[in-house]
Amino acid sequence: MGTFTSPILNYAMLAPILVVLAGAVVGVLIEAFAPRKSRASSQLALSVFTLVIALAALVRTRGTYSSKAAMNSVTFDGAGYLLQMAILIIAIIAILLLADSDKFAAAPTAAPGSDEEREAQAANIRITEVYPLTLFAIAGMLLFTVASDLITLFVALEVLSLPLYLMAGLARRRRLASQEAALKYFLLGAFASAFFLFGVAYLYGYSNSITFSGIAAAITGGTANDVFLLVGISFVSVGLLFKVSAVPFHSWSPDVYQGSPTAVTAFMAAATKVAAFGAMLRIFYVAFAGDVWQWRPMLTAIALITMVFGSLVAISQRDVKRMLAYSSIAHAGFLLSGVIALNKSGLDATIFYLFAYGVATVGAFAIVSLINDSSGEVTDLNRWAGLGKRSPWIAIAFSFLLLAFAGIPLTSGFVGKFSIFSAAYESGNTAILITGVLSSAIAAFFYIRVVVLMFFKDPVEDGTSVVIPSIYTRITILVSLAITLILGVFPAPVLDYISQTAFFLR
Amino acid sequence: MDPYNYLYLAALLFTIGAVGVVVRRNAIVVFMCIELMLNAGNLTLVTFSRINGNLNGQVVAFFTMVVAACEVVVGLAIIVAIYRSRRSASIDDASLLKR
Amino acid sequence: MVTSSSLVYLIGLPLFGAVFLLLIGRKADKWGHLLATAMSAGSFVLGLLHFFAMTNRSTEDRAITQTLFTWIEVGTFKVDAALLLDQLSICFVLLISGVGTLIHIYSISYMSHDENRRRFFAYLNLFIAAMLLLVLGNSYLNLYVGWEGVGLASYLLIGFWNKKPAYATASKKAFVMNRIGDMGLSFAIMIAFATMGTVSFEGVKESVDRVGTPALTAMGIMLLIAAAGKSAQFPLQAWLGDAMAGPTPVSALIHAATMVTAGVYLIVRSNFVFDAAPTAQLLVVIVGAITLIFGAIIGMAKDDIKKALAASTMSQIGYMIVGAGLGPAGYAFAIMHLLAHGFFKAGMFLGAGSVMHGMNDEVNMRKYGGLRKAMPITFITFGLGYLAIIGVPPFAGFYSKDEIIATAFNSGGAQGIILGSITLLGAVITAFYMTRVMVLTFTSKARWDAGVHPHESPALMWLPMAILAIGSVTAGYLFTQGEALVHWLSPLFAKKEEYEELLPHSVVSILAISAVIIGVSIALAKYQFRPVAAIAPTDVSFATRLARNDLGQDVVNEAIFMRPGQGLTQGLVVMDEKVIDGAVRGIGAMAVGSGATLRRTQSGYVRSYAALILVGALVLLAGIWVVTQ
Amino acid sequence: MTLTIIMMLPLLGAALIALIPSAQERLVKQVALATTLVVAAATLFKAMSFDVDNTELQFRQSYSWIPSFGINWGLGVDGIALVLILMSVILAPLVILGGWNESEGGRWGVKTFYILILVLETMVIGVFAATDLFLFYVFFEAMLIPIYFLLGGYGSGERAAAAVKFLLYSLFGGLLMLASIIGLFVISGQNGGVTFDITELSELHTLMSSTTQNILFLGFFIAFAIKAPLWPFHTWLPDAAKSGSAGTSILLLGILDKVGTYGMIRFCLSIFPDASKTFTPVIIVLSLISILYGAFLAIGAKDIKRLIAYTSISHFGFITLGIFAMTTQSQSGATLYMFNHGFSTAALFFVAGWMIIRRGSSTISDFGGLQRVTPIMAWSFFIAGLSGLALPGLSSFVSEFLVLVGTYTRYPVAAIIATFGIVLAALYILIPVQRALHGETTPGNENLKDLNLREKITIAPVIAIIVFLGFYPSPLLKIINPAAAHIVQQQGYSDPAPTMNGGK
Repeated sequence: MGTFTSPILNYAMLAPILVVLAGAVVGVLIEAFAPRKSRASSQLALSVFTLVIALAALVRTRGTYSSKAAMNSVTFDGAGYLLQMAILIIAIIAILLLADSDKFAAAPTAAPGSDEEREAQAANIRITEVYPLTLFAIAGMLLFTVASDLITLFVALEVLSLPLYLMAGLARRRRLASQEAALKYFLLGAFASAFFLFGVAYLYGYSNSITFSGIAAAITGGTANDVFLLVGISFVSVGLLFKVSAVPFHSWSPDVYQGSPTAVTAFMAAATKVAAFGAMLRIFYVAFAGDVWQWRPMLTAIALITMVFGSLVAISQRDVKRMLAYSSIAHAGFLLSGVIALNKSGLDATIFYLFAYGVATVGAFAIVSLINDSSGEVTDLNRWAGLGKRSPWIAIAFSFLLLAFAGIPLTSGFVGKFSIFSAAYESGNTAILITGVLSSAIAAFFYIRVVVLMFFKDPVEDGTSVVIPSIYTRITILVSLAITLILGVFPAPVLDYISQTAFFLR
Repeated sequence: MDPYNYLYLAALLFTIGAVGVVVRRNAIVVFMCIELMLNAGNLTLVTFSRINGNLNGQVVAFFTMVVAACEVVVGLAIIVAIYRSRRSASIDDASLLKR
Repeated sequence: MVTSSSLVYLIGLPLFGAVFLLLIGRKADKWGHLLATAMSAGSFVLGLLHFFAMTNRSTEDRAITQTLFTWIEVGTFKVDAALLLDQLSICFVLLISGVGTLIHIYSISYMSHDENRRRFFAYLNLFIAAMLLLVLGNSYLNLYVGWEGVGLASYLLIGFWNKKPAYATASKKAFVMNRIGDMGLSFAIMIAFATMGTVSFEGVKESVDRVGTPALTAMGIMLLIAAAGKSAQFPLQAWLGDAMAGPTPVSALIHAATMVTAGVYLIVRSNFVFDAAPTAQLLVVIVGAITLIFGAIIGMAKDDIKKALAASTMSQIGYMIVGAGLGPAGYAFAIMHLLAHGFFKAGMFLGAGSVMHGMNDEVNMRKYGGLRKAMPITFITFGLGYLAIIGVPPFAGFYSKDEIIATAFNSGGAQGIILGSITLLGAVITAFYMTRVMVLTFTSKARWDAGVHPHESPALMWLPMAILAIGSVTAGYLFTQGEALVHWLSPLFAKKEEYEELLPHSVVSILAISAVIIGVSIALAKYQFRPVAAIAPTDVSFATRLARNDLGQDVVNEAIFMRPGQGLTQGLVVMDEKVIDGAVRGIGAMAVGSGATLRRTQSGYVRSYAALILVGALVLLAGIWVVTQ
Repeated sequence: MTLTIIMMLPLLGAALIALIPSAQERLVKQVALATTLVVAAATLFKAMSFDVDNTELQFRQSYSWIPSFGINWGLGVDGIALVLILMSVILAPLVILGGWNESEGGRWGVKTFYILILVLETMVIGVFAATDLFLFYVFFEAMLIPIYFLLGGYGSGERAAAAVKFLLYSLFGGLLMLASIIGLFVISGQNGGVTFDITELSELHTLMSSTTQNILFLGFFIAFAIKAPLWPFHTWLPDAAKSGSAGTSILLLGILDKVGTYGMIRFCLSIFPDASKTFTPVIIVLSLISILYGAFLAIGAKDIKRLIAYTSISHFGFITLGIFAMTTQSQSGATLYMFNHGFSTAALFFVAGWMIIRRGSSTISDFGGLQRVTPIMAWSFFIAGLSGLALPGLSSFVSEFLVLVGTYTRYPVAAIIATFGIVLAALYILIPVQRALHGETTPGNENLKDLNLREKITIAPVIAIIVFLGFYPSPLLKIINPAAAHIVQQQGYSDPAPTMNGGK
C-alpha cells in the first residue's frame, strides 16, 4: 500500500471553472433563501458577474500553460485557453437572453394545464433555477475543453449535459413539446454517454492508461491489441459525434432545438458545439493523432454525409428553429472537416469557425425569440412573410446573420468557411473541399428562401408581431451582429491571435 | 479463469441494454436498459483494471456510479414530469416533435 | 500619289444634309428638299471639278487620295479612313451625284404631297453620301462602310411608306439578303488580311502575285457573293422585285442607276484578284449569264411596269457582270454599259413614275395604253431610253451591249460560243419585253379605269427625264469615240491579252441588231396588232405562270431558308425553356425532393432515433475495422 | 485622388442619401445623380494620367488586409480594367437619369433604390480594379446582394423569382470559384508563402500539375461563364432582364456581366495559361453556340426585354470568342466589344424601358407604328438596334469586326461560323423594328407621348458615344491595345503572320 499523497492543484489555472461552479452554488442558495421577488434580478446579476469574473480569471492565466494543473487530468494550453474564452464570451451574451424569463415555465414540475400551473402563472411566478443550471453547464463545458484524461472527460460531459436536459423542459408555452424535448434529449444523451463510457473502458483496456498522453504513447508504441483501440475510438467518437450532432447521431437536435425555450436553444446550440468540438479536437489531435489513417476515412465520410444531409433537409423545413437546427448540423459537418484535417491550420480554423458560428447562432435565436403573437413565439416560417415590411431592421439583421451562415464575403462565416476548407484541402482532402462547397450552395438555397419570405412576400395579417426587444436581448443581438461583421471585415487580429496562441500540450 | 470472459459478458450486457433501449416503450424500462449499458461499461473497466493490473479502471468505475446516480435523479425528474402531464410513461406517445 | 484635301467634301456635303435634316426635324419641312438638292448638286459640281483636274494630269498621277485619320489600328491590322479618287471612281462619282441630283430635282415635285418629304430627302442625301463613300474608300473596309450604308439607305427608302406592312417586309427582306452578301464581303476582307496582312486596294494589288491561287479564288468567290447580294444577281436576286415598294425616284436612283451596280464596281475594282483567280472569274461569268436570262424571262411576264423594269435592271446588270467576268477585255465595257444603263434605266424609271403620277399611281400596264398622246414628253424620253436599252444604234445601249457580246464571243473556245449566244439571246428577249412595255403603255389602245385622266407631269419632273434621255442618246457615242472610256480606264487594269477574233466586230453588230429586230417584231405582233386584255389572262402556259412569280424564287427561298429557319427558331425556343432551363429547375427540384424524403427519417420516435444511433455506432465500428484490415 | 478614394465616393453619396428624410425624394435623386457625376468626372480625370504605353498595372495601391492569409487591399488597373471602369462610371449617372422614376414602383421606396445603386457602383469599380484575387472575390460575391435587391425590389412581374434564380446561379458559380481559390491559396502556401496578388499568382502555374490546373481553371471559368453568360449557363439572364427595371437591366447586362468576361481575361488566362490552351477548343465551340443560339432565341422572342437579353448572349459569345482566339486583334476587339456592348445595350434598354412604361406592356406585338406616333423614341430605338446589329459606322461594328478578323487569322472556321451571326443579327433587330415601329399604329398606341427632355438628355450621350466611337475608336484602342497585346504574348502567342510567301 503506497501512502496517499494529496494532489497538488494550481488554483490560478482552475480558477475560471471554480468561479463558475461557485457562482452556480451561490445561485442555488439564492433559490433556497432569497425572496421570490428579488430572485430574477439577483440571479441575472450574479450569473453575469460570475461569468465576467471567470473571464477575467481566464485572461489572467494567459501565456501560462501546463498539464500539471490538476495531476495531468486537465491540460491548460493555448487551444484550451481560446476555447474556454470562446465559451465564456458566448455564454455571457447568451445568458442575457434568459433575462426575458417570461419565456420559462412558472412551475415546471406542474402538469400542463393543471390548477397548480394556472395559479403559478396567475401569481406571475418566474422560475429562476435556469441560471444556476446554466452556470453548472458552463462549468462542465469549460472543463470539457481542457480535460485530458478519460475520467475528467466523462464527468465533464455529464456535468454539461445534465443541466441542459432539464433546461430543455422549461418552456412556458407549448409545455408538452418542451417536456418531450427534455425526455428525448435525456434518453438519447444517456444512451450516447453509455457508448462513450464503453469506449472509454476499451481505450483504458488498450492503453493501460486513462490519460490522453498515455493513449497516444500506447498508439505510437503499437504493441497493444488493436481491436480494443478500434472499439474504443469508435464508441468514444459516438459519444462526441452525438454532442456535435453529426449524422447519423443528429436526430435529437432538431426536436430538442424546436422544443426547448429559444433562449436555451441559443445557449445550447452555440456553447455546446464549442465545448464538444473543443474536446473532440483535443482527443483527436492529442490522443488519437498517431492512428489517423484508421479513423480518418470514416470520419471524412461522416463529415461529408453530415454536410449534405443537413443542407438538404433544411430546405424542406417550415419551422425556423428546426431549420436552424439542420443548418447547425450542416455546420457540424464543416467543423468536422477541420478536426479531420489534423494540422495546425485545421486547429486554428476550427477554433475561429466555432467562435464565429457560435456568436452568430446566439444572435439568430435571439431574433427568433422576438417574433411573437398572442400565444407566444412564432416559429412557422410562413408567418414570417413580410417581416421586412413590418420591421425592416430586425429583418435586415436576421438576413445578415443568415448570410453569415451561408458564408457570403464580409461576414465572419465566409472567413470561417474559407479557412476551414483551405485547411481541409491542405491536408489533401479534396473530397471535403468539393462537397463542402456544393453543400454550401445547397445551403444558400434555404437561407435565401427565408430572405425572400421576409422581403419579397407580403405580410399576412395574423397578429404576428415583433416584440420590442428588452435591453438585454438588444445587447445580445447587437453584440453578435457586431462580432459577425468585424470578424468578416477585419478578421486579421483574431486570426493572428488564434494562430499564435492555439496549440496542444501533449 | 480467463478474465476475457468478463469482457464478453460485459459486451453481452451492453448489447442487451442497447437492444432494450431500441425495443422497449416504457420510459422507465428504457432508462433501466441504459443503466445496464453503463454497468456493462463499469464491468469492462474493472476487468481491464484486473488485466492491466492497475487501479485506474476501478477508480473510473466509481466515478461512473456517481454519475449514473446523478443521471437517475435528473432522468426520473423528467420522466415523472412527463408522466404527470401525459398520464403515460410510453415514450412513443411523446412524438409531437418530428420531421 | 497625289494627295488632296477636298475629297472628303464630296461625301461631306450630302452627309451633312442628311444629318442636319434628320436632326432639325419638322422645322425644315418648308425648305429641306432644297437644301438636300443643293448638297447633292454641290458634290456633283465638286466631282466635275475633280474630273477636269484629273483630265489635265498625266495618266500615271491621275489618281489622288486623301487620308483623314487612322480609323482602326490593332497590331498589324491598320486601316486608315482614307479616300481614293481614280479614273474608275470618278466615273461613279459623276454618275451618282449627277443622276442623284436629277432625281432630287424630280422628287421635289414627285413627293410634293408627302408630309414626310423632308425625311425622304434626308434619306436621299444619306444614300448619296454612303454611295460616294463606297466608291471613294481606298480599302475594302472603308468600302464596307459605304456598302452597308447604302444598304441602310435603301432599307429606309424602300420602307419609306412602311405603314403598309408589305412594304416594311420588303425593306427588311432587302436588308437581310444584302447582309448575306455583306457576309461574303467580310469573309473576303478576312481572307485578305489573313493572307496579305492588308485590306487596302493597293496593298492587295501589290501582294496578289505572292498569294496562292486557292486563297485568291476563295476571296474572289466571296467578293462575287457580296456583289450578287448588292446587285441582285443569282442566287440573291429575290429582293429587287419587292424593292419596287419604294417611291419611284428611289427605284430609279438606287435600284436602277447606282446602288445595284455597286457589285459591278466591286468586281471591277478587284480586277487584280479575279485576273489571278480564273475559277472565280468563270463563276462571275456564269452568275452574270444566268441572271441575264433569269431577269429577262421574268421581265417578259410582268404586268407591273416597275417590276418589269426591275427585272430588266437585273438582266442588264447580268450583262455588266458578264462583262466584268471577262477580265481585262471586259472591265471597261462593263463600266460603259453600267454608265449607259445609269442614264437610260433611270430615265425610264422616272418615266414610269411620271406615268404613275398621271394614272393615279396605277402600276399595272394592262390598265395603260395610248398614253402617247396624253403624255408626249414622257413618251419621247421613255422612248429614247427604250431605244437605248434594246440597243438600237446609235443609242448608248447599242455600243456597250454590242461590245460585251463581242467580247463574250471572243472570250475563246466553247465558253465564247455559249456566252456569246446567251448574251445574244438576252438581247432578243430584252428587245421583246421592252417593246412590250412600250406598247402596252404608250402605243396600244387605252384601257384606263374610269375616272383616270392622264396628264403630262410638271416641268420639274420631265426636265430630269429629258436630260437623262439626252444622256442615253449620246453617252454611248461619247464613250466609244476613239475608245475614250477604255483608254481612260486602262491604267487600272492589266493589259488585255490579244486574242484571235472568233467573229469580226461587224458580224457581231449585225447579229445584235438582227436580235433586236426579232425581239421587237415578236412583241409588236403579240401586243401592238392584237387587243390586250385589261385583266391579265389566267389561262396561260405554265412557263408564263412561273415567270409571273419570278420563276419561283421566293418559293425556293421560303422552302430552303425561311421555313426551316422558323422551325429551328421555334425548336430552340422550346428547348431553351424545357431542356436547358428544365435541367436547371430539375436540379433544384431534386434537391428539394431529396430533402423532403430524408426529412421522413425524423419520425419523432425516440426509439427510432436510438436505433439510428445504434446502427451508426456499429457502422462506424465496422468501417474503422475495414479500414484497419 | 487614388482609386480607393474614387471607389469610396459612391459610398459617401449613399451615406448622404441615408441621412436625407425619405419624404424628399427629389433631393435623394439629385444627390444620387450628383454623386455618380462626380465619380464619373473623377475617374475621367484619373484616366487622363494613365500611361498608355505601360503594360504594367497602374495606379497601384496595396495595403495589408488579412496578413495571415496574405490578403491585401490591392487595387490597380491596366488598359482593359480602366476601359471597363470608365464604361461603368459613365453609364451609372445615365442609368439614374434615365430611370428617374423607376424607384417609385419599388417595394422599399426611393432612398433604398439609390443607396443600392451607389453601393453597387463602389463594388463594380472595386471588382474591376482589384489586383488581389481574394479582394476580387469579395466584391464579386458582395456585388450580388445589391443587384439582387434591385432586381427583386424594383422590377416587375415575377421579379422575386427571377432575382432568386439569378442569385442562386451566381452563388453556385461563386462557390465553385471559391473552391478553386482555396486550391490556389493552399498551393501558393506550399510554394513559398501564401499570396493572392494576381501578378504573383500568375507565376504559380509552372508549379501546378496540368490536372490541378485544369480543375482549378474550370472552377473559375464556370463561375465566369455563368456571369457572362455563356451557353448553357444563360437561362437566368432572360428572366432577370425581363423582370428587372430598365436601369437594373442595364446595370446587370451592361456592367455586371462584363465581370465574367473580364474575369476570363484577368484570371483564367493569366493564372492558368496552360489550362486555357487545353480548354480553348471547348470554349470556342461554346461561344459559337452562344452566338448563334442567342441570335435564334432573340429572333423567336416575344418579349422585348427577353429579346435584348438574348442578343446579349449572342454578343457575349463574340466577346468570349475574341478573348480565347488569342490574337491582338481579337483580344482588343473583345475588350472594345465589352465597352460598346455596354452602351448599345444601355440604349436598347433605355428606349425599351420608356416604351414599356408608356404602353404598360413589354410584348413586342403590343406596339406598332410608333415611328409615326413617337418619332424620336422610334429613332432612338432604331439607332440602338443598328448598333446592336453592328452596322459599320457605329461603334459595335469596329469591335465585332476586330474579333472576327482576329479570330479568322487563327481559327478560320470558327470565324466563318461566327460571321453567320451578322445575318441573324439583321433579323433579330429588324423584326422587332418592323413590328414595333412600322406598320399601322396598333390600337392603344395612338397617343403615346414622345421622349421628354430628361429622356432625350439621357439617350443623346449614349448615341453620341456609339456614333463617335464608330468613326474614331482610336482613343479607346490606344488604351486597350498595349494591355491586350501584353496578355496575348504573356500567353506565349504571337499573331499569325500573313500566309503569303515572303509575307511581310
